[in-house]
Amino acid sequence: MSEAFLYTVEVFLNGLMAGVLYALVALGFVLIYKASGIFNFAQGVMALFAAMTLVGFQNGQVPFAHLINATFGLHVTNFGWNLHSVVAVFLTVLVMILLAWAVQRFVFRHLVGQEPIILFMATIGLAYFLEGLADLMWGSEIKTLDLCWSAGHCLPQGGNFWIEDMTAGLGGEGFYGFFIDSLDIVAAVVAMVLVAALVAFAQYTKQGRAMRAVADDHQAALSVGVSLNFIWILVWSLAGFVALVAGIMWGAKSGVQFSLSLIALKALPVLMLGGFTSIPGAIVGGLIIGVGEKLFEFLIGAPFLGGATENWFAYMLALLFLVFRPQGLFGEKIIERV
Amino acid sequence: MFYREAGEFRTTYKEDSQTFPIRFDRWRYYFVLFVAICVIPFMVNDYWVNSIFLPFLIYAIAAIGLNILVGYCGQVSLGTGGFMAVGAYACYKLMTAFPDVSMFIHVILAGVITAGVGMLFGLPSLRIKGFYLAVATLAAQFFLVWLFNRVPWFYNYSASGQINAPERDTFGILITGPNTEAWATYVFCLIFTVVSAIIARNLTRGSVGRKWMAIRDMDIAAEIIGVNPLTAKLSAFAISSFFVGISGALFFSVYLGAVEVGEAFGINKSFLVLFMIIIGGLGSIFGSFAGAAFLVLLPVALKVVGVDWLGWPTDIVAHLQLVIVGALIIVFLIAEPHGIAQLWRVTKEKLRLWPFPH
Amino acid sequence: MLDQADGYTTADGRKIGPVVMEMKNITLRFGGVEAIKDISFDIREGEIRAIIGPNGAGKSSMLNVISGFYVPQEGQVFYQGQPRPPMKPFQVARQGIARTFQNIALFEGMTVLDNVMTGRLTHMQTGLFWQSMWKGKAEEEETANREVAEKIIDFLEIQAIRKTPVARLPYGLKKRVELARALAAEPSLLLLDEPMAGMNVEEKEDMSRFILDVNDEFGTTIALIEHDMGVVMDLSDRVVVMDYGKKIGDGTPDEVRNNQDVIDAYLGVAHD
Amino acid sequence: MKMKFATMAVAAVMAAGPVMADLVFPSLSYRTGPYAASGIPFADGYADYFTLLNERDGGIGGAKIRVPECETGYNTEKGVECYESTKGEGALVYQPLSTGITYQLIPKATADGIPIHSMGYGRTSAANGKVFRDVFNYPANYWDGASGAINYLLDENGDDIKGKKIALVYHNSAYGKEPIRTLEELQKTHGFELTLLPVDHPGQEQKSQWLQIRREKPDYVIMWGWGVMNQVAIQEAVNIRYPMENFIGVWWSGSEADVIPAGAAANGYKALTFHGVGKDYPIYDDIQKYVVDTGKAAGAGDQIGTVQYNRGMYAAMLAAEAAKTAQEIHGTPDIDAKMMRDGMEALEITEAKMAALGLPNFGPEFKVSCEEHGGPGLVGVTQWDAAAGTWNVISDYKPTDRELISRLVAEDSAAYAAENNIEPGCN
Repeated sequence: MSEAFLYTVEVFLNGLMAGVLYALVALGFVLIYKASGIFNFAQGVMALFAAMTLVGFQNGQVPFAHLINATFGLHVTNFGWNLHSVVAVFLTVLVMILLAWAVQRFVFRHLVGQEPIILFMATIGLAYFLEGLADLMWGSEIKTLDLCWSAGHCLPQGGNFWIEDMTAGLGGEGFYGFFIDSLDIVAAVVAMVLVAALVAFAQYTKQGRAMRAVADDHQAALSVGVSLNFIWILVWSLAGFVALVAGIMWGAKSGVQFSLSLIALKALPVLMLGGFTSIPGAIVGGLIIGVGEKLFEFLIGAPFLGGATENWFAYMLALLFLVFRPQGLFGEKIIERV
Repeated sequence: MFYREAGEFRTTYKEDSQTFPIRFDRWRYYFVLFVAICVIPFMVNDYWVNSIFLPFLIYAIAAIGLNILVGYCGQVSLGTGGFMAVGAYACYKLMTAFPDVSMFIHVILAGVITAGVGMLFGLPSLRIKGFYLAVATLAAQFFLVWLFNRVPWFYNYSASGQINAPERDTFGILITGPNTEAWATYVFCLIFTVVSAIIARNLTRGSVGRKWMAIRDMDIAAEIIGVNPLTAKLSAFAISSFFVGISGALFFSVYLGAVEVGEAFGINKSFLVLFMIIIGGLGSIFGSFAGAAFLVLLPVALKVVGVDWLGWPTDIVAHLQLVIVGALIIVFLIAEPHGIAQLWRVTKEKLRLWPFPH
Repeated sequence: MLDQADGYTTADGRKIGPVVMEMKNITLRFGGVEAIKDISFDIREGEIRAIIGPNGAGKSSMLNVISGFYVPQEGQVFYQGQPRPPMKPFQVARQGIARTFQNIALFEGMTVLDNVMTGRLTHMQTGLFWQSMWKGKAEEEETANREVAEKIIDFLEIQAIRKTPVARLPYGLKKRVELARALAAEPSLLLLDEPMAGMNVEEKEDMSRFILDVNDEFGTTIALIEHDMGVVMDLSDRVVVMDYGKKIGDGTPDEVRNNQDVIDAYLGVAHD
Repeated sequence: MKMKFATMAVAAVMAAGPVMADLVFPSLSYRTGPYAASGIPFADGYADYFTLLNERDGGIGGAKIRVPECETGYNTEKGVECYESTKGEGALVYQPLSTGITYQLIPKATADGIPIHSMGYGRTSAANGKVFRDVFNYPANYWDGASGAINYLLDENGDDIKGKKIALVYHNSAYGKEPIRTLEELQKTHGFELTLLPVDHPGQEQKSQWLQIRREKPDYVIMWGWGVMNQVAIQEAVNIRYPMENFIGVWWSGSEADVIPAGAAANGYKALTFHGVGKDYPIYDDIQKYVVDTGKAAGAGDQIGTVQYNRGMYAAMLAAEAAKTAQEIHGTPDIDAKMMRDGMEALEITEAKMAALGLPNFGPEFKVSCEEHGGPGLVGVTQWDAAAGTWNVISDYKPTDRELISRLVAEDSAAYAAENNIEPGCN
């Protein structure tokens, strides 16, 4: 096999892996949009908030330490313990549920029945608020995220040597085998488990069915006794959980810091492609975007256009796709009526 | 007490369709204009012009532009930063290519060029709607920024890709470059802002404005009563981009003097201008001003209070700023989803009847 | 083939002119479903033409074909004697065909006056540049068209709510405003999609009066869809009856009333 | 438009700022935003050094020092606001720590007659003092960095890097593009192959770039990164098992925060520097005694001794020395921005001076002149020792290709002078 072909395959595989991570972020958007019609701009910041909270718990940081110190002239920074990752994750999930409740109670309960654009704006406000809050609570320096379930068993980093060794023979002397990031593999597995769990939850549990009912028709669901309030807290909690997972995966890659919130921008073309309401759409859309942008950068962007094309190419791809197929990947053909 | 329409009779349709049909409003408008033109230029210093008035005036133009597109025509756009960049780079190329031409011409031409680019990126709006369109406009945002960063011709092959505004004048008065007088840049931007507002007002009260609003409120019905969606949407994109381009040109040449495309015209700029019109009020020219003022003044005010008066560490103030702006957006939405402009309208309606509301 | 010179006189003595619009063998499909099957009929100048039929008969689809919103797969539309090429809805509107909608399609963010003024859009030609100047051409045009709009507003007796945002109006008034918007276009053919749906008796009477007055005073040709049989029989000069996308009757109200197919399909069997 | 009344009212209050007799060194810092991790230690170091002078020496030449801090968030607009709001307080010199803001301030500050010191960043051609009279970028600039990196590689390879493949991974912005022209020129002389790999802000996704590196196997990778881009790049380099000792970052890509996330695998990563690293200097005893123990440390006080902290301190030290020089020249402790400029232009840093300050061999010796605002451009190399958690200097300050750089500086500054009608020359 020629090396050009092998390299293309490698880029393709890495695109798939990147796509899974995009899909993971997009999933959070879809969950909330489906159940409440809210385009949650704060999803990326929620990932940042969740990851910072997790690291804060792990390292025993005192929340709002800087503010407290500045106000009262104290010097507290640390409780002096290191929490086990599993405990920290559990606590973070609790915080995200609390956040979901607060968001519902203090924001969206007062905005029931508003136009989508207003709700969208509210989430932008929420994004600002959370970003400031996260920084105030945990400080804005870069933090390292190591998630370990037991001593020595942490989230892996680096290329997967097994795959490299297995595939090194495919090419010639200079070919090292396919490079695939172990963390990406873990992320892909986690994403798949997460999606399966969400689907199972939606299909087989009472709350899940209620959630789907709300997604279909608010009024009808209300009339059969589903508590909208509860469902919305539920989906915000789920979205918070997805944000935590996304935050862990991205945070382990690049450290936990401000820019983590920008991963939301990676999810938007995925949403365009897959639709705001479709979970399979988010997954397939993510894969298409991931593969598309990596292949474009490899085949056209880097050699001919000077590189760094990934940011806009994802959007252009989604845009072109939508121009020719406005209903998105899985939508049915739109018949307009008056 | 003074705010009354009783006793004011409008006997022609012309009188009825003027911008400020109530006399008191009209007076106040002339008064504000008078202060802006005849008083402020003699009082301002560098700080007030460069930190408050220039950003306010320039953002107000961008907000008016975006409001035409989003508030009047209902096409949500997140490409404002990219279009501002088009205006800035067009202005830069014009300034360096034709050094002897007046800045007025350059800025207006930059707007025209941006209008063309805006129309091009407006084409997908014929097929894509709502949030999908909003996300699609991000394609314009990212692509344009990449393009200006990538192609050296746009920044005259300078080493770093920064563009710097050389000294240029209009009618012999320096408008750009470091040696400008504060009042000159202020007046230059003020003229553009006021004229933009008047043009926007004229367009939105006439037939093209109704076309836009018809498309916004119900595009299918609009088409059936005779609005060509292609021309209506593209004209909205063109006019909107024209204003946004002008603001981009001013932003670069008069206000900052040097920009780097990714930093100055990144995605954050698009969001910022969108926030302005939503906080100010969609579909309202006054709202564009109010929103721009709010988001330009609030951080400065918070900084003054937090750092200068209370002496808090700057990072805490910066974080608190985010928290407060976020909370205020939410509180605003809950209290009045249609922005400051609506708040203002409601107050006026009450005032009209005050002190006898029944 | 089209008998342009032809015409007739109604029972109340109005002179009905030649054929304005003719639908020939129209068939419209959505995917596999045939909404309209091979229907032909005509509308004559000055007449009030009704299209009736049970729910799902394809009446609204028919109206949508006339206003250019749906393009039929088969058949040909003739307008003023000429075969009409496939057109966009706004082009149809510019030919002088205006309409109202079954589910009110007013522009909710605008005032009543602005809504009525949108009906004048097909008559307003001033370019963007002059509009941005306002003074001069644009203002002249605005005033001239405002006069027409105000006349319609007077005619439909909605002066009092002129400056009210449409969203605040009750249902019955919204229907009237929608009619005003359509009339403001000074159409040669006016299509009304269930103008009286959801109204009480009094409102229906008002609306009937307006429809008759419009026809009478402006000589506007009207095609309407309506469920209320009493109203239809009183108002219209000729009636097309549709059922399951097929035409099952066509003629004066009396003729239709006595048509056995119609009685079976509509009046007798499925009266709603 | 209505808002203006309110602002006018505030204006009256604001405009009347008191005239201070203090020496004012505004700190345009960023403790928030995408680059906070680098901005915090720099700002801490800058503030702490002046605090030390105040506490220990009672200021500079008897005049107290004030360091008003203004948060820019690495945002040019806020930078302008900060500049405008602080310049009225009698600011002596600005150090914006952002290339974007520096470009922004160069014309403004020139017009206002306030010097700018962009140390190791900003507009490189500002080294030409004949054109940029109020801008200083000693002791080294980006082009020195590029040349220094190549010189180091030449040293490593016995002065021959012909045919070697060198990849430049750079932040796709004005800052990141700075070294390209120099490297392209050096490519002609030394005959290496240069590959350019831009990374878009913020740089969280670099898989494509590093896969390309893995495919093309360059002998060396040079990085011009900032913020999160640094950690991700180092992590990705670790991931593809790129030999760390062949990976060299510019001085903005060589702080603790950049390498620690990658853990032990980052061991051996190299970075350029123009000042000393680590806490092994006598001055730290004083900082502990006069600043930390008295509770006056800036920020959280947990950054002391990091690379960026040292750099902030170095910037403050150079500013303080320039102020001293200015006081000597003009014979008054109460200097203004104009005098400060003179002080900066006459600044001379000697080993004796540094040793006296408790910073022996902390930076290169140099002397500023009107013609040369850029210093000697001596560049050293440091290496990360992951086990010890320290940066170690492995190559002392060495000269760069000044001939080439002077030519490039002359070209670029001439273009600027022509564009802005500046008559080059020394007063």
